[in-house]
Amino acid sequence: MTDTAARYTRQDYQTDQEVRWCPGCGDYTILASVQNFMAGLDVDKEKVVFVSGIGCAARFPYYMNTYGMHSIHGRAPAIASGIAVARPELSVWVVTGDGDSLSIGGNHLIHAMRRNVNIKILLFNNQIYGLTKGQYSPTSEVGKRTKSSPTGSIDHPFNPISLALGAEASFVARTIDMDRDHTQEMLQRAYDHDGSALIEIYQNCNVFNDKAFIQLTGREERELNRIKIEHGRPVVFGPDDEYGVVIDDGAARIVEVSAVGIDAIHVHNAQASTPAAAFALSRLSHGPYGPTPVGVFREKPRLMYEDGLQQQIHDSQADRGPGDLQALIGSTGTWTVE
Amino acid sequence: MTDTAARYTRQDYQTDQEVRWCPGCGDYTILASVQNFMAGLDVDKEKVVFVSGIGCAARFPYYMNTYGMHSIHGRAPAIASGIAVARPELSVWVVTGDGDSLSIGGNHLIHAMRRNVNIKILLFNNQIYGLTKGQYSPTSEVGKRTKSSPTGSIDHPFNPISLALGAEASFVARTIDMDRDHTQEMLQRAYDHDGSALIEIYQNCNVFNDKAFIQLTGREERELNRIKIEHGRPVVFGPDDEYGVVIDDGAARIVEVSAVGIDAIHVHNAQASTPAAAFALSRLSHGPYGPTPVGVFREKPRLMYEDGLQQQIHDSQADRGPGDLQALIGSTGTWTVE
Amino acid sequence: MSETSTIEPTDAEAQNVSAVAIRFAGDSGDGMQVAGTRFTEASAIFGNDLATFPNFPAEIRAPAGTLPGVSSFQVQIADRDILTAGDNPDVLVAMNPAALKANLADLAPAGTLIVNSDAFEERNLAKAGYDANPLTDGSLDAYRLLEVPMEALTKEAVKDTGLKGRGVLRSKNFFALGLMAWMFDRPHEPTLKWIDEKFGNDEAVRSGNELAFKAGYNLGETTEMFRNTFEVKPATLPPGTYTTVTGNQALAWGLVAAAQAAKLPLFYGSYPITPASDILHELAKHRNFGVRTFQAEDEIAAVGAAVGASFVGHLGVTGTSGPGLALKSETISLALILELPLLIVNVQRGGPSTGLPTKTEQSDLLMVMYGRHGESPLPIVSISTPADAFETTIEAVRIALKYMTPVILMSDGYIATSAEPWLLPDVSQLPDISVSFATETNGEDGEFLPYLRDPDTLARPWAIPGTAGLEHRVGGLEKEDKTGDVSYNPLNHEKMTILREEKIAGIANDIPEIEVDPDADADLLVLGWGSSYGPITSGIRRVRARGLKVAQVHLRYINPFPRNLDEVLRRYPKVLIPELNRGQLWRLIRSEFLVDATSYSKVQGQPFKSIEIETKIMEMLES
Amino acid sequence: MSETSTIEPTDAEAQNVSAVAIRFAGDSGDGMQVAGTRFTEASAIFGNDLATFPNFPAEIRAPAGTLPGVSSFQVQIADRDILTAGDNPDVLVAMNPAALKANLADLAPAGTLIVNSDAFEERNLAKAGYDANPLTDGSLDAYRLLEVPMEALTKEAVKDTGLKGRGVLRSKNFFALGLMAWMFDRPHEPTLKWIDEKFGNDEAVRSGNELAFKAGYNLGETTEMFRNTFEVKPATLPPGTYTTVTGNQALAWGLVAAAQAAKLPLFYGSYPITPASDILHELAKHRNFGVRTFQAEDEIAAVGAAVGASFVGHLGVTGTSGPGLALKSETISLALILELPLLIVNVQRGGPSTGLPTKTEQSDLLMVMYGRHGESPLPIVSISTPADAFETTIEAVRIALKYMTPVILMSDGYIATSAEPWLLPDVSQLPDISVSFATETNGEDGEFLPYLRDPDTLARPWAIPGTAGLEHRVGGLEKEDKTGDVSYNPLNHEKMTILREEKIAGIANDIPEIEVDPDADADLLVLGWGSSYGPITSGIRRVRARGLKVAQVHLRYINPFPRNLDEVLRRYPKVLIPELNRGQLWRLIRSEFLVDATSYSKVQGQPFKSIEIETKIMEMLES
Ligand SMILES: Cc1ncc(C[n+]2csc(CCOP(=O)(O)OP(=O)(O)O)c2C)c(N)n1
Ligand SMILES: Cc1ncc(C[n+]2csc(CCOP(=O)(O)OP(=O)(O)O)c2C)c(N)n1
Ligand code: SF4
Ligand code: SF4
Ligand SMILES: [Mg+2]
Ligand SMILES: [Mg+2]
Repeated sequence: MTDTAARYTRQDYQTDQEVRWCPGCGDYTILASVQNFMAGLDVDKEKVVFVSGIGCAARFPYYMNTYGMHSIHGRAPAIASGIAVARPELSVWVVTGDGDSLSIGGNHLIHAMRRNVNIKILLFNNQIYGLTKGQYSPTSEVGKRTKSSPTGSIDHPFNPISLALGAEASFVARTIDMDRDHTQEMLQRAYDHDGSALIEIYQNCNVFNDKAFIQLTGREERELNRIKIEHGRPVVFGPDDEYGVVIDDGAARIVEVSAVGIDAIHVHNAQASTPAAAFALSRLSHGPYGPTPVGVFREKPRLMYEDGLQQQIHDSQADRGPGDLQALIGSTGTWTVE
Repeated sequence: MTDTAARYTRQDYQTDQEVRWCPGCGDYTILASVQNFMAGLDVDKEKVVFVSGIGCAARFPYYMNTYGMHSIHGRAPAIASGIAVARPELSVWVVTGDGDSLSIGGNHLIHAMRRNVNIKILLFNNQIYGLTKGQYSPTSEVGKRTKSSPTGSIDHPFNPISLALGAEASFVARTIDMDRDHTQEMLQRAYDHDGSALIEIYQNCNVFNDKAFIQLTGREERELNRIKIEHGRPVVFGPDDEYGVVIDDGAARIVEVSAVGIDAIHVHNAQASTPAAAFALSRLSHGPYGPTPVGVFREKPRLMYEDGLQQQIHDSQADRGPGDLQALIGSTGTWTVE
Repeated sequence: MSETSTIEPTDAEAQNVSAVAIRFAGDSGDGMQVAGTRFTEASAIFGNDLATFPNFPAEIRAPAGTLPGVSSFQVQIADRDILTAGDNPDVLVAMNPAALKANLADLAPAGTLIVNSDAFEERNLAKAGYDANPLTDGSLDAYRLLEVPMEALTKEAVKDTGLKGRGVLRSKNFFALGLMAWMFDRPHEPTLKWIDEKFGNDEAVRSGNELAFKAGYNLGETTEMFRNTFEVKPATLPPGTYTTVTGNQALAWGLVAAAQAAKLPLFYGSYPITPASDILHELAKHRNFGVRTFQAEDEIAAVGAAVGASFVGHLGVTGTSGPGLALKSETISLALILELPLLIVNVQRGGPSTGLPTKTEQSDLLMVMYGRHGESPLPIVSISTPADAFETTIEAVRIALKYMTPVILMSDGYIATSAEPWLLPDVSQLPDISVSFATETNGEDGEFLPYLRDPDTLARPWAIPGTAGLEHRVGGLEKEDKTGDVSYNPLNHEKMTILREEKIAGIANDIPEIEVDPDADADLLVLGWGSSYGPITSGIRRVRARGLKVAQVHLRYINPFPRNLDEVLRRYPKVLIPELNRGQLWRLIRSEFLVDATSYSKVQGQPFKSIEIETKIMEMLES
Repeated sequence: MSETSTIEPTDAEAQNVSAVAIRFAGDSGDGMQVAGTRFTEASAIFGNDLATFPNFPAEIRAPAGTLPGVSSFQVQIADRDILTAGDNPDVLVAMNPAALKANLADLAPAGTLIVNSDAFEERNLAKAGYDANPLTDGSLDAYRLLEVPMEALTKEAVKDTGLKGRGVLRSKNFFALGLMAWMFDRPHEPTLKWIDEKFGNDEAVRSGNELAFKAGYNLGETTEMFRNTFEVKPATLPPGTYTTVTGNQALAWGLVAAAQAAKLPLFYGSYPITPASDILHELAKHRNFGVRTFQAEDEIAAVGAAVGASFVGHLGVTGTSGPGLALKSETISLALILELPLLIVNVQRGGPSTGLPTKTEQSDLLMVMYGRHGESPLPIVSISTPADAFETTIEAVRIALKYMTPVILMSDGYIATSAEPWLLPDVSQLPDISVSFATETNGEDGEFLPYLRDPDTLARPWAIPGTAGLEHRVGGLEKEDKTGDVSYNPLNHEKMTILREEKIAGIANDIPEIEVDPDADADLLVLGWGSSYGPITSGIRRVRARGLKVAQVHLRYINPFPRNLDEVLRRYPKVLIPELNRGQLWRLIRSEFLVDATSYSKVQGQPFKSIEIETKIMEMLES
């Protein structure tokens, strides 16, 4: 990613605004990953647009020296859809939190997925409402005690990957703030994909939900818990790849590779004709509490909304010629008074 | 369902309001099924509440002689959640259309599913906006020409079953307006389930989208296309059960039973620990255009939201006694002026 | 066919009248909107001035034959400039007992009543709630009743077409239309041509409709059943080419025209809602104009997408009705602080809540003025008639672009669905409302200041993605003057609040002063807005016809008001403000000018009748 | 510790003052809110009257040491009844250069400035944007500057506790608090007790805080570094038991109390938003009261769930701030036409859009009055001070239940987060506001008519699920009078529109008339609402202290207005309306009464200062 021939440096993507997240917040790491990644892309900086909603994560556009909009809570996918549909040549990115995208903005998120508008959605999942000072979110675990759930949350959380796959997403991935290389790889894959892309990024909120992802980031735990899934490869993990995933009768489960033999291990296919196996993988974990898949779950291009629209404009002009306004207003029949 | 010992007759559930759907509309059939079903239930009529949004389907409460609310577009699941959480002893039903529940109301729908509030959602899917006279909906097929898509829709549709499963639904089923017995069976199963339940009902809108479900209702086609799924049974269909479904590597596909042998056929488990196989089944069809599963995809109880809340109230009262208002307002420290 | 004999010929002469209003009424399934529209078209081509008022049934098709299922279409044709579809129809065509029952009260005294007598049998009478048959119980004696067995005659007419079952009777609207064509001497060609075009690919239906139409016409002519026909001469309209447009159509075309005049692509984000949906439907047809319609998942997404499109340099437009507008208000407030151009169309309907979705009302004015949190002033522009929608839409877009602001364009159900003749403009003469995007930095140190304002308009620059060097961020938090950076500075917030306010207030200098419709020495000024233009104006004409003086002002601009409105209001001892609400403009006028105007309120889901206006004015003049 | 020697003792006497305002300012991480709250608590227990004003930084924690990260807490303590936290602090404690920079301008002339001198090193000075060290460049000469090396002293104090690293300096807020406790002779016990309770399970932290507090106190006492201390005698408040409450707390408790007084379970549907979230947090603690809190997916669901709860007989309440209220408006309109009781709490903040989320403003008044489509009047009740929230909340609930209507209860960020002493009511004396659900049919033919109204209140019956024989359907379409069936009848729509309007207007007969605060023969009436009560009242006191006459009215009821408001307004030649907006109540008063009042507007995200009110009044009196 730090290709020396790159047109831009990371600094080109930094703004003069002071970064105002809490010291230690995972958002810093993600910002660095995104800036690094962007610098290495061969895209004109002025063609890049970042749109966000409201939340800590949503400050992101202020720190990216591109065009940007810090919009309102939950609506970024809708606004970004308008941008991408109007100007398909732009590179449109959404930054959103778990509350922003899955609570108030859930509907726009799933509709953006199904329409396959060419927007790349970075969902910073810290399993908490950071900006409003620590209420539980739609990804918080049952029983979580927060300001708004002092006796423990009774809301069963979403699994954002499952939700996106159920909503017809054409690209879904998961990564972790601390793993910059993997984050950048996911960004690249999302960028390369034709259509909407969702990347769930596990992000540590060290103030209101510290160590939520320790199973995946802790020095001791991570090797045992990160299941890196890669297209075309058997799904194995552990320090010596001693664990693996099989899918039996539709459902995925973890096995010791030695017990079943490597040939029984599921080979991940992110481009399968149906998202069913990807969905099965997404059910291996429900939150970062044990072995959890990271990587690209699905990457299956289909017609982008804006291409369909452009095509209709093109066909219609080919058929009927570019619009003739004078003819239009007379099109339903006229008569003349002399 | 027409048990003679029943407390109520279908007439008890009819109101004095003239039913105002277009003649021939599938909504009539569903109304009859629901009224029949309700009459056979051992539940006090006055404890039944029907809530709807806006749309043709949403007129439903006016025709049910129970408590009812014809609310606003898309919001019925939210309102019904308030009802069920406040008064868990009521039997709460939502009637909604594909636009009402999946377009404007998509967010409330998925959140009701994940919270597992005890509401039963009947989604009348006619793949069109009926009330507003025929625009395409989130379940309309790509290419559909309607008033708002005269050159063909470019929106990839949702699969409501997949969406609900991705949203953590604990009960999901599909049925068809014309099949009254099956509809009533699904209603019963939803009623018996502890938690939120979604029944997608394919409903013919003979005015704006006639024959959309002909593959599943036509005399000739239906035998070949209705895949009735039943818990604990192999998934087979066809006039002589000659077709069946296998799940390989996570994905479901249709086979000739004779080619693979009955033992290879997937045995449906609506109560599996993960919804992955149910999801795989939901991907067998994307709309009613060929072999399409109907029946209960998933039926897996878990803690109901309102039970969790009741428990907290109970525990808190057991711990701290019923609230003492005078103590509460003095709880942060007081001082006395003599 | 014995019943025809009950029709008493009364008069053999064509009665020459200046204006006549005809209402077609029947079951929703009876094709009354089609019959009315065809009659209108023929009359337009004949050269009458005209105005229509379609009245739809409740949203859902009720069972045939019931009152809620009644649909009607009224059209007034005249030999002079008219403004409404008429208060009370002179002729009522009733296809069944329910249609009779629902519409009879409106029929003018001694009006002509033409009924499809075949439909007056027991079941239908019961469905409509008649105990006795009104055709025989003498209850219609005050009218000129003409009973026509339309069903039997239609059956007869189409018997060789191959039409079967229900198909046979579907042509009966054309039978009725044929009868009316004879009665008012309308040209045949437009209707026959339309039938050919519409049903060309189904010969049975095509010929059935044609034969029914002719049978209806011939019945009139050959049986001399109606000895007196009406003759309404062509109106002497200004010369030119005309079409008939509904408000929704003219508004949609106005958007296409505004985009061309602005040299911008048009982006329309919307979610279907009565009575605004037809704007979406119309625009969706015009992909060849480069129009992008986006049917969003809800109204919030619709306006959000339009804001996104505006941010990147499209003409972002969103349209809806009251309930949808309520949902959009948070996002509109974002567009306001972003200071992006955006057009928000509100086609009002009866409220509150779902209210009366198919009926007209003007009760969203205070909402569009004040229905946003914080201090959030926006321009409001209002359409007065169907044809006026074209020009007013372009004007609203002009303001949005020039002042970098969302603008609210008000229409209503009456404007949206009714039609009037429109003298087609020469589109090459449309105003140039194009804007220039920022291309250069504007700060002293070579930086780009997205909130550095034009000193005249106070508009900020519009720098769109793709422009190298002008990369910048905008957002909903209060912004620092000039830089647009987030600022929590107290005085800056006040400054920005006042700047946003002054920008909108300043538009008053860029819109025409009010010209009062004559009668400057009148005692009474009638101030109106929106679709009441027709009824108010014709009410005033009636009063003036009595030799009395009344002044009239009809507002296109509601925020800001025209700069001389204060002075104009003070010229007249009495000010009357008729509105289809409980006095919303009246409240604005009171609070803005401390003028003790009189509110005349009607909240019935129906337009004013000119006679209501006339009566109210007379009462004011006499008091 | 040579720096301590720079502190010049000036005066050995305790200065006896009537009121003093102290502001604690530091980095967000410095614990200034805690220090201020503890100081407040001790002062309350000591017996002073007091008022606080917490001022939070921008929403996101900025990097330590920068201006946006500064957090402050101001408290005024007095020996008499006071109403605000004071315009300008007499004493400013600044924990770092940024805190100094952000707050210095407010410090009273010749005020006392206590700085944590350890923090004034190069990096921090640069972060705050100081070129030179203000402690040494003479720029603070006009103040009484006391430099205290708080970090070094705190380190020293806690050295044996086992605290390490960052933990050590975390106690420095208690050091500062100790210093202030000495300076104002505050009792130790409340603070020490609180430290014990709060940190009891972490001995190092507990003892660290205790030792730091004592060290601060001792520094004052033993070094005689501040020779002059201030003595603020206890206030002579009415006898009784007091607590200090913030507005959000009192409002939440008011809801619990209202539910008890109404004998209904409380259902609170909400979505977190600053500054309303603490109501949710507070209520969520009280499951043992049977309180059901429901954190919804968004504001629309929050109000929807509350409407559902109301439909089935709970006290449905929803709370939010401006952006959330905008989203709720469509559903509120539903509740309005359903005529269900519902309380909607709006804690206002700076707008438009996301605006200034942590700052106060009164700019949602016109939105709550008019921000719904259609004709949709609702009662508006407004809170004036933190403690007033309790009673006003109960009153708002009373109206909702008695009139079967949604009611909007207005608060704002200042009320929500600031605190004042509250004489605890005897809850056994709360009014009985219970309602009876319908249990019997009410129609002449034994049917149930859900819209048959009480002739006095015009309220409809509340029949809840579970009641056999009263099954009925309600909905958002216009309803027929009495039956509540869907009705498209024009006259019925008008009737229902007017009935809904009259029902709300009639509440005027059920609320107290205005009693004007003395000075009936004044020339000027000051009319206010909401949190400006404190500053307006103390501004008026200052004017009266000059021997001048001013009358005062502060509104609790904004819609409908008290029935004698018109007459009261006309008693005074001049009316001044100070508001933290651009004149929203002013507009309502003009439009309602045609009274040419003067608007005094401030839109800076900050409350009025009493001196601003005083100055404005003097200007009005002199003109
Ligand atoms: C309409 C509206 N409702 C509520 C809020 C308050 N609010 C701002 S951000 C937020 C949630 C933030 O959580 P998340 O999206 O997870 O972002 P994070 O701060 O954790 O990055 C809420 C509730 C708002 N700004 N607007
Ligand atoms: C806020 C709002 N937006 C739009 C509408 C208009 N509207 C009413 S129903 C409907 C869609 C109906 O489609 P569906 O839910 O599929 O129900 P159906 O009529 O097909 O049964 C729409 C767009 C509305 N009533 N309210
Ligand atoms: S509150 Fe949490 S998410 Fe927000 S900036 Fe601080 S650490 Fe990051
Ligand atoms: S429009 Fe379609 S869905 Fe609606 S009532 Fe008619 S047939 Fe049924
Ligand atoms: Mg979060
Ligand atoms: Mg539908």
